[in-house]
Amino acid sequence: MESQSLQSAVDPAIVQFAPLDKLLALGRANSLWPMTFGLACCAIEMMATGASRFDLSRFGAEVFRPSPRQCDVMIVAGTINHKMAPAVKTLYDQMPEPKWVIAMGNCAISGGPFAFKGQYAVVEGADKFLPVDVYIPGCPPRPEALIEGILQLEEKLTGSRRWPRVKCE
Amino acid sequence: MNQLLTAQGLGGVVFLTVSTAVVIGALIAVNSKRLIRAVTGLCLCLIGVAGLYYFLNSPFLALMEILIYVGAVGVSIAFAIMLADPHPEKKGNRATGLGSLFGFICGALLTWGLIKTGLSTHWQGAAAKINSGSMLELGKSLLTTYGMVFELISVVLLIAIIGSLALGKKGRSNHPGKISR
Amino acid sequence: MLQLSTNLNTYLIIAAFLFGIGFYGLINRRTLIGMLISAELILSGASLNFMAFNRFLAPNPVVGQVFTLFIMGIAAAEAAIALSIIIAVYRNYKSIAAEDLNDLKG
Amino acid sequence: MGAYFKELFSGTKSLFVGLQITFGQMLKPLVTQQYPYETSTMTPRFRGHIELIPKEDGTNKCIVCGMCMRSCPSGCITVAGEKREGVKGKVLTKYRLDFTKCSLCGMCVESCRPGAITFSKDYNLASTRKEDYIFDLLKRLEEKAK
Amino acid sequence: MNSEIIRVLAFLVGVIAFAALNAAYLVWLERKEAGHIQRRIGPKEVGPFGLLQPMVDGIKLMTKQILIPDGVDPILFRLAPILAMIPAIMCFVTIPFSQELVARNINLGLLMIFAFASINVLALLLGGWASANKYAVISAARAVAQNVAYEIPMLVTVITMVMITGTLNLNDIVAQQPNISQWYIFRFSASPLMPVAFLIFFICSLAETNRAPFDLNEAESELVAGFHTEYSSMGFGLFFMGEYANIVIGSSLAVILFLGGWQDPFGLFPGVWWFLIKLYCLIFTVIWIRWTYPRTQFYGLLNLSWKILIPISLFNLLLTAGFLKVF
Amino acid sequence: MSHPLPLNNQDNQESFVLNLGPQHPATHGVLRVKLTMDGEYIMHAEPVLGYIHRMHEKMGENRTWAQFMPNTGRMDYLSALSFNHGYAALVERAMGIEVPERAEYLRVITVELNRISSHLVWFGAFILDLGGFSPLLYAFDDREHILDLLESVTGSRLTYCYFRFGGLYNDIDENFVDGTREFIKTMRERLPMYHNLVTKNIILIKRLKDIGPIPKETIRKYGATGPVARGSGVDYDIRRNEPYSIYPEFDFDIPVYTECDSMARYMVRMDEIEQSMRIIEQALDKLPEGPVMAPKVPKILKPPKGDYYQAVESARGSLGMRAVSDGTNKAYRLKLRSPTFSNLSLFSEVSEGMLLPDALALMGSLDLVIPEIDR
Amino acid sequence: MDFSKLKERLTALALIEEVPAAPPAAPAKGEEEQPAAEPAAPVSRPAANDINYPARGFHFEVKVAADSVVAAATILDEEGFFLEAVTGVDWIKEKELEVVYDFTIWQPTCRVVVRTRLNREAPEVPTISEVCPGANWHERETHDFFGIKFSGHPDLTPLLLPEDADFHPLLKDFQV
Repeated sequence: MESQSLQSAVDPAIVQFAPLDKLLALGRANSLWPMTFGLACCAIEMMATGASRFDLSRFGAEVFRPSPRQCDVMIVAGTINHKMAPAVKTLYDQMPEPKWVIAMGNCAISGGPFAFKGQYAVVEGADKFLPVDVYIPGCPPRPEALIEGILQLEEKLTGSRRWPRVKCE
Repeated sequence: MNQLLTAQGLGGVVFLTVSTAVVIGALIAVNSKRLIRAVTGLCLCLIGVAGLYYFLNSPFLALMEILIYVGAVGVSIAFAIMLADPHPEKKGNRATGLGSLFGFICGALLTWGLIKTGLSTHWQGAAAKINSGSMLELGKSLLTTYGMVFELISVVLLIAIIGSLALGKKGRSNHPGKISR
Repeated sequence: MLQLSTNLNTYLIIAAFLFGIGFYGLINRRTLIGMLISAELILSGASLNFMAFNRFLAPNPVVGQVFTLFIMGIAAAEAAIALSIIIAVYRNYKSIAAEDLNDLKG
Repeated sequence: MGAYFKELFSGTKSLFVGLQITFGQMLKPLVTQQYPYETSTMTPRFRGHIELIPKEDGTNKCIVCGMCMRSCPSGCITVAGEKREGVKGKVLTKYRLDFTKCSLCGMCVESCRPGAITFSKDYNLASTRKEDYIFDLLKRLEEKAK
Repeated sequence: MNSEIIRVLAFLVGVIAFAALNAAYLVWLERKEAGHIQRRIGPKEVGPFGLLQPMVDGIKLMTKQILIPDGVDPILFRLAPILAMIPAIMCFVTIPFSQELVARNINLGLLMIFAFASINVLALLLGGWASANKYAVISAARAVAQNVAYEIPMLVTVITMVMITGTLNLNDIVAQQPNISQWYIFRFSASPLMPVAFLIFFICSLAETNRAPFDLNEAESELVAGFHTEYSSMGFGLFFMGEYANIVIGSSLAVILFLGGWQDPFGLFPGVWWFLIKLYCLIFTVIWIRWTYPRTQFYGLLNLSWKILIPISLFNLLLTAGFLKVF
Repeated sequence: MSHPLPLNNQDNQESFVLNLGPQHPATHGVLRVKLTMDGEYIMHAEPVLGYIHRMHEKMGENRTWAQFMPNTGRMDYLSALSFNHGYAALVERAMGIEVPERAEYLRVITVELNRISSHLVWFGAFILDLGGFSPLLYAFDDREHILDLLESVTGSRLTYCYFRFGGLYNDIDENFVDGTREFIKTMRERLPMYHNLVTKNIILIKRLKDIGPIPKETIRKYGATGPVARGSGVDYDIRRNEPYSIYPEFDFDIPVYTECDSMARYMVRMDEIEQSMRIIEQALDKLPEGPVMAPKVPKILKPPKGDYYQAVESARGSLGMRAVSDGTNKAYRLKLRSPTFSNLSLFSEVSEGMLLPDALALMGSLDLVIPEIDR
Repeated sequence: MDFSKLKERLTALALIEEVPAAPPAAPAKGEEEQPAAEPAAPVSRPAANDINYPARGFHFEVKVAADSVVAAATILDEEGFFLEAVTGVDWIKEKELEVVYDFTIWQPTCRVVVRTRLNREAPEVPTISEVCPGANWHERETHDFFGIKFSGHPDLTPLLLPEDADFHPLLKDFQV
């Protein structure tokens, strides 16, 4: 895909109107379309999350769009290396505002097991060049964790949580 | 203003819109730098012409105009542009300076002449119409009086299709493609 | 204003404009496709005249329609042929600008 | 010509068979497990991040030998201990786990001779803060004991 | 205010609302149906049965930033989605949902639908070309080839139908098939190949609306998102709505031509309900097909049209002509 | 490209470059393919790798022999256990460790389960490439059962680190045996469904038959292995040609198709699912009692100087590992010969002159896992 | 199938190396007491050995000079072998880089390893990608990691490393 530079800020709404903002937030939170974008192992778990057993679609987030122009959330699922990082950045820039980033898996959070001293290839964390909103640790995280991540993002957008919190044993 | 809100008034507004579309579309078609915009202008113009046909009591032709001109000719021209003009910015598509002026003068003179002739002539309307000019009548005369022409047009179309196929086929023959289907 | 749509002259003027603009385009355009587009405009102007006379003057209001239909058929055929020629020209000359086709001058 | 029709018919048939199968699947019960409402229990061997095993009195079994630290391929464990009066061996003062670097291989658990650490069952971690995953296991243990 | 104008405006608003709502809820239906075919739930959390999901998506899409990427043709880029939507709405004008419920019952209804539907491909072409994206351009080229190839068998089949019905007025066509045995799909006295004609029409309408398995111009695995790769926000939304509106139109035509339109076979409830039931059954099938088959290959697609559908539809045309002459 | 396009490019042919990836739905990750296209025909395809290069070979030199084990599960995350197996067997060979029989049986069972799950993901993703969506979810559904089984023994769903030098991390339980038998039963019922829904579908047949033929000689020249080779009539499977572990104990067929096209490769993998189930059944029947860990495995491994090679059959082909030891607790050099690396290298030659969708079908039929290529 | 002919042909290409005359016949534990025999004068013989397969994982290895690599590859290719991998080893102490070619054959099992040693300062070896097209990528990768130049290779741009990479990470003296 050809890269285009674009302005990335949305103009602030002229009129601030609380109920409308709330509706907007609700709309955005419940319609998070992720990008079809997998890097490594975590991508398979991302697919599994969309698959029948875990069914991400219940939250309206199953519309994996292949084009960044139509996505709301970028799930960075896997290791980003120095060769890939510019492409990831470009993809992020190509997404229209408002947009969010979920760092899925340890590699996307901090380089994970590949971040040893003297390494030459891996970017140590997506937050080095992207504003990450939600971190999901694990290697790879279970699909539940990704769903939880989406719910966390929704919580972040709307300010309240509609779903029960799951306590692990 | 009140006049405008009657059915006739609305019709008048639509007519004006349609005529404007024709003229503006035509101007875009000849003046735009990019050919693809020219085609869009052509399509706009032709949709407008279809609207005029509708006002001329011939909805059938109006729809045919859209179907054939916009749906077929417009699309195929646009398609040809895609195939043949991948770098629209490279070269100016229009003549400049003197040539342009010459064209403008020619076109303006022609238009002026035609309008002058059209308006100054005293057109003699027919006393009575033989038929209503409906689609039924149209179909009948197409297959009776003008049957021969109809057939000829079909043959012309057929030849055109075969000819363009033959022309288009050339150059694809020695393609590196391994698959023959 | 409301009578515009029932007045022959309106149509004649529009048709004249179409014809004139088309003619201007034909001279002005440098590419084959541009010329084709202009030619289509000219044809449209002509058919519009046919239709207008058909509606207001002709005793048999079918004739003009038939003629316009034929024009459409011819125009479609013309467009098809012209386009395939343009494509063929493009294949050979890598250009669709009319002045680049010098070989034809012999 | 015969092959043409044969393919036409067998092809059309295969299309209808396909439709039949997907329709049949539509009627079958759903397999979805609705996560925030329904959860599955993790298998006993499930590997979450590591955690200290509490003894009955709420303390840990760690002897601060540092084996886990050394065996960890990613170096995500930091252990520190100190000698205390009246206690044999060292006492754990700090057990820091940088979970964001962990690859859940289990080398630490395997190498731990006193069996002081185990895998937790935290399978749905997600947070808006990266720092949440630098665990102080000792603190977690204390909180758990409360 | 003139009552005529009110009527026109009411229908205009009604048609637009219907087109928009339909598109929204067809998306919902699609997601739900896909979910159940794949043994999962589909949208569920927003509203009962996820019924508010389309609304939420709409709100989100409308408030997304509209990106006009560098290098695109800004005018055509904006024009294309509108061009995709308007003809679709125009087509709705003449579809008879019941005997009375038709915005404008014109005599040339069938022709009108085809005339306006033919503009749709121009929208894809312009959208793809204006995007200045190679995927979009390839996609647009495919859309044209596909639409041209399938217009032929479709029109031939429709001509066959017009020969039988003798009218282009959709309401009249419906009126000719009062009960099931007279539905044109079962009208063997007109031509023994009627069910095949229906099938051809249905396949062609799938192909014309770029639905799976003929969704070559938005083939994800090949062309990313096809001609709307560069479209964000409502530009994409309009393309989406246009696509679903076209599905409704195609299915409506199939219902009107072959399945008796608003005629109700049992006399239970008003015609409009029958029309909608038939329509949504057909749409259900369209969606069902999408989630069942892989995508055809481009040449396979053209071969299907040129080698199978066109010969059969032409044969059907001849056969019908013969039947009409003989009986 | 420094060398000229290897084709008879006419001067008057208009070509353009299409960049497929690194983010593209068809590349299964972050492969990038530079396509020189003429219309929809591919004139030249040049895969560009390295977008997920993760320094595994470097890490092999930096970490102790045991610490490298988790890395093996992350190269080919779809059949991680094959990589586990290859690496464990390599070090065992270097150290001369005997593995208890029960452990070998369990290795085979889990590896074959993993192979099935890998093929299922491939099946789904391949059909997804071809535009069919539902089969992917059916396949994932079946795969979830395998993952449940494997999670119950290994503790993780995807990136296993289950094998140890000299045996296994831990033993299985009865639930695993019953669960596996149950799974095989259901899978036997599901396979015909897949065949009816997908394999016999005329659209799929049209898309795969005679598409992307890879001649036997090309297979050899490029060193392609695994189902890709077996789809071209090469009867080559490490499990039988160069037996390791206890594969000679089992009676199974190596599916070989001679059509060389994408359909053949598809069929090979579908048949392999069946054969893997046969192996698992036999292994479950014969499963001996005993320890799962060899006694007396030294805590710190220091293989004697020299270099060692171990090949195993992963789900994608012959996986080779070459270790050079200098007698310390870390490898001096660890070379990982990944099967898809070689399999993909023939893409450029084979895809020449193909249509874009056909080339993508060919690419899908190669079963790519990019991190395994890039390592 | 018998590989003796192949081995013969490869042996003819092999470097001549000096080895201790009689390799001490597996010094068993009990025998160590015996007075060690006079170390026999080293003899020169081709560096091509049969390898103990179960212990090492391959059957035959041959060390050749850098310019005989193509010949060796041609021989193996003619015999129906295919290339599994090309890789390097950095012997920094000896100031040498080793290039290792792994060949194998479908039927019956026989793994042949061809090795060549290069000067670490200017490592250069002719490419075998003409003989085995599959070597193209393997050689590019080896070039990435070790900086070994494969002369005659059509395209030695980095494969796995970024396109503008000028470092060779698997060299032992590599530093970020």
